[in-house]
Amino acid sequence: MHGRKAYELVKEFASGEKGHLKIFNNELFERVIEECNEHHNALQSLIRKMQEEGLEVLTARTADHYGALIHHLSLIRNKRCLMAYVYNRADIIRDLAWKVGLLHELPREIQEKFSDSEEQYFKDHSKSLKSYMSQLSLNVNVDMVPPKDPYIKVRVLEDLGSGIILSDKSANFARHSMHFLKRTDAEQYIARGLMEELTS
Amino acid sequence: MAGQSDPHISLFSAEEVEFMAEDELIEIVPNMRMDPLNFICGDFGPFLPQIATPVPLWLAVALKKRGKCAIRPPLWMSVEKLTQVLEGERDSQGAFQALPFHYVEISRLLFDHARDDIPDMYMVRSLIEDIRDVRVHKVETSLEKFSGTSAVKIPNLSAMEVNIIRPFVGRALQAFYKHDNPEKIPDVDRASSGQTRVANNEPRRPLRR
Amino acid sequence: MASGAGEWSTAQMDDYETLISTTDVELLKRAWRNEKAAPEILPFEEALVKRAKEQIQLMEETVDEFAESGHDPLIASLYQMDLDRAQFLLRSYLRVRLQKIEKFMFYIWKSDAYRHRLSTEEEKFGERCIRDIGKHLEETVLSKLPDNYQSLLKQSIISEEDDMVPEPQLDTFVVAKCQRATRPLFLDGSRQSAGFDNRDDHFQMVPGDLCILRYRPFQEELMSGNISLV
Amino acid sequence: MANYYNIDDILTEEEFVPVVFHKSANGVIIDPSSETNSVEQGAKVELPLWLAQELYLRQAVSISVPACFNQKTRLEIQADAACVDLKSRSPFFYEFGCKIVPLVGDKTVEVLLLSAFKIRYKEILTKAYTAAYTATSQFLTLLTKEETNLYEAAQSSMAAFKKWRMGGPRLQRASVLGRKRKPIE
Repeated sequence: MHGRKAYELVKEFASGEKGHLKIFNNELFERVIEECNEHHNALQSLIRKMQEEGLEVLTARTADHYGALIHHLSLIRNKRCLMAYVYNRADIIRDLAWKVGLLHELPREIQEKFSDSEEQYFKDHSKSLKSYMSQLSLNVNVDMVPPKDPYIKVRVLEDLGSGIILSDKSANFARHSMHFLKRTDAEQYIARGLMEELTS
Repeated sequence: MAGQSDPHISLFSAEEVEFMAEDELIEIVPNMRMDPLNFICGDFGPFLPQIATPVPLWLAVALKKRGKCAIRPPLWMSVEKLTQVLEGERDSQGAFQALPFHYVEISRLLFDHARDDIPDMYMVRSLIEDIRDVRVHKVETSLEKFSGTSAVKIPNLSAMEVNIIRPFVGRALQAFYKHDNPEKIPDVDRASSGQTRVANNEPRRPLRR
Repeated sequence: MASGAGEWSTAQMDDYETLISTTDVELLKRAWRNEKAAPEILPFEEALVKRAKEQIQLMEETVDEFAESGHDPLIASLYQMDLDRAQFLLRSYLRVRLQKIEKFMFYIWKSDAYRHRLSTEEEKFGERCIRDIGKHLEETVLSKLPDNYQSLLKQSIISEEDDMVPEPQLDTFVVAKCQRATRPLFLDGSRQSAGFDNRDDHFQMVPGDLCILRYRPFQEELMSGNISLV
Repeated sequence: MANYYNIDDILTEEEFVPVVFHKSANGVIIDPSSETNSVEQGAKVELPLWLAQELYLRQAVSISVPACFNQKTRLEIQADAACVDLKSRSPFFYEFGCKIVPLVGDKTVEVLLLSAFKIRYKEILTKAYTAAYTATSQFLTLLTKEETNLYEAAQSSMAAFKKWRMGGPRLQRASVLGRKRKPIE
């Protein structure tokens, strides 16, 4: 049936865990693109046939017209599925900027799910966000949770060394070391799983 | 029903509801002397030993944590008062008893940080849990009464209760609304006019932009 | 439902709310709540945001002075907390708006009325969002489709309008508190409103009322400040 | 189309409906009983909704009520709505129903949807708050997508509330990064 491959593509996206990306299904994607072109070829040959028969293409309601119509509708359906696949993945990609932050590159295990264009999209979108924040001189990508005390106690989960300089201190952030940090400084490290918050 | 607005954006977390509650005023009795505080959110103090003064809840908790004051529990937070509320709640299917809009959050913050200031804390805590359970259940199970409506009054429901029921009730009411107000029959005329045409390589009509 | 004690009657609570809502933090909090709960983007609170930023900056200077002068650390940390709370509200308010722009950029761009709701910076951000996603979709999908099907906004060249634009769901149900009495509203539909204790053919809210509402018919009441979302 | 990018809407429109062609169409293979690559006038075919509804709007086909809203389903819903396996009828039973009603002009489908939902939402609520997961898993397999969303909405907001009430760290590792964590010795 027409549109079945496109449906499978969307279905595959829907079956994934919410907010998580699967690897971009290039093979199926290209197959649907191919189908679009096949529909277009079929559509055009039907139209040519009508023209050769001297019919007014815009108004004639012949079997060829309805055949062409079905190919047109199928092409539009395929386009919708392709677009929705990419668009909804882009939603997740933008969300990564909010959830994981713009501090460093994304972790490998996420990046390898991207298509090339998606990788570029994440970079472009991050730049757009950064540009907004610099115009405002305000980082809106911290303070995701309402504040309590200005300082929180954290434990370092992965060796971060002493290369990191936070807004009001620098220290050796060796694995397992514990620190009192400004909440907004620690936030993105915690979101990335590099530190954890300790509660008393 | 499909195509709900994005839940990430349009929902409040419990922490955010608590944040709003932390601006509610509560009386503290300081045990130290401190000049007035001129905050962005308002002016508070001066603080004098043994002289009660109202402050936002977050400030009360911060001072209490540092051993600088006692917190006066609000009047509604007593076993007697809450027992009455619970009874009233169980007796009436049609209405909710009055409690402060942020009673759930206020009570949790005080249980966590000012237990020595609350008489009969364990009893108070369990009453509050029961009241909340009864009320949440009452709203959610009576939804079909509101089938197809655009507006339902929920007098006296509290902020945290609203937040708990919101995702479910919002979706369910939207479903009811949709089933009671079905889409109109698609316009057959629309289809028989220009729409029937097929995209082809005919000269294009100039596109309106 | 009178409770007897009366100390937290809704009317009194409302008086109290109007009393404290004079601070900008309180106004910002209301703007944040409204923005977070509304399905569409609301007009940018330009003057309020400007004032809030100024107050935050002043407070930052004060807190820095405290730190440098070795002021009582208790007082310094209390001021810091007040500052943190205001900053959270401001950031969260701006953030929710950016997320809505990300989600409804095409829709916002189609309508002048919506575009006018954005700040200058938001408008630039929205423009870049459209450019970024446009480029990505073009590269991945559109450029590979037959000529007549390459539009980002129209399914094909015969579409008479932009039929690919996602719109905010205005029939979402929201929870609202009444600030000022609303005019009686005649809602569409056979049964318009219901309550646990009242049943009326028209719907009116008085200060302190708490309601679950379908957003669309109450848009104007929200814009005029008669109700606020919680 | 406000729903253009909506995944569930796209999936709903893939549900099949029985149609009768009032026109013939050339150059398409959508009628498995036909030996040529065309559909004859009068042909009875099952088409996905996205195609059927557009052809209906152009008066090329008529649509009849799909099997999942048939008499058997109606009787089962009348008998015990909460126990009917709607998911196997269609994971988008309600949405599909709403889209079908104007195309087949059958108001009884509407009544069916509403009466099923009125009973089932209560059951979903009870299960979401009270029952243990093991007792619920059987029930969950009967639910449509939107019903599952409702169940999850109720459950996750209650879970979030309970987590808040327990206290603990407020800042956490982003869930998109997956669950694995380096062990801490």
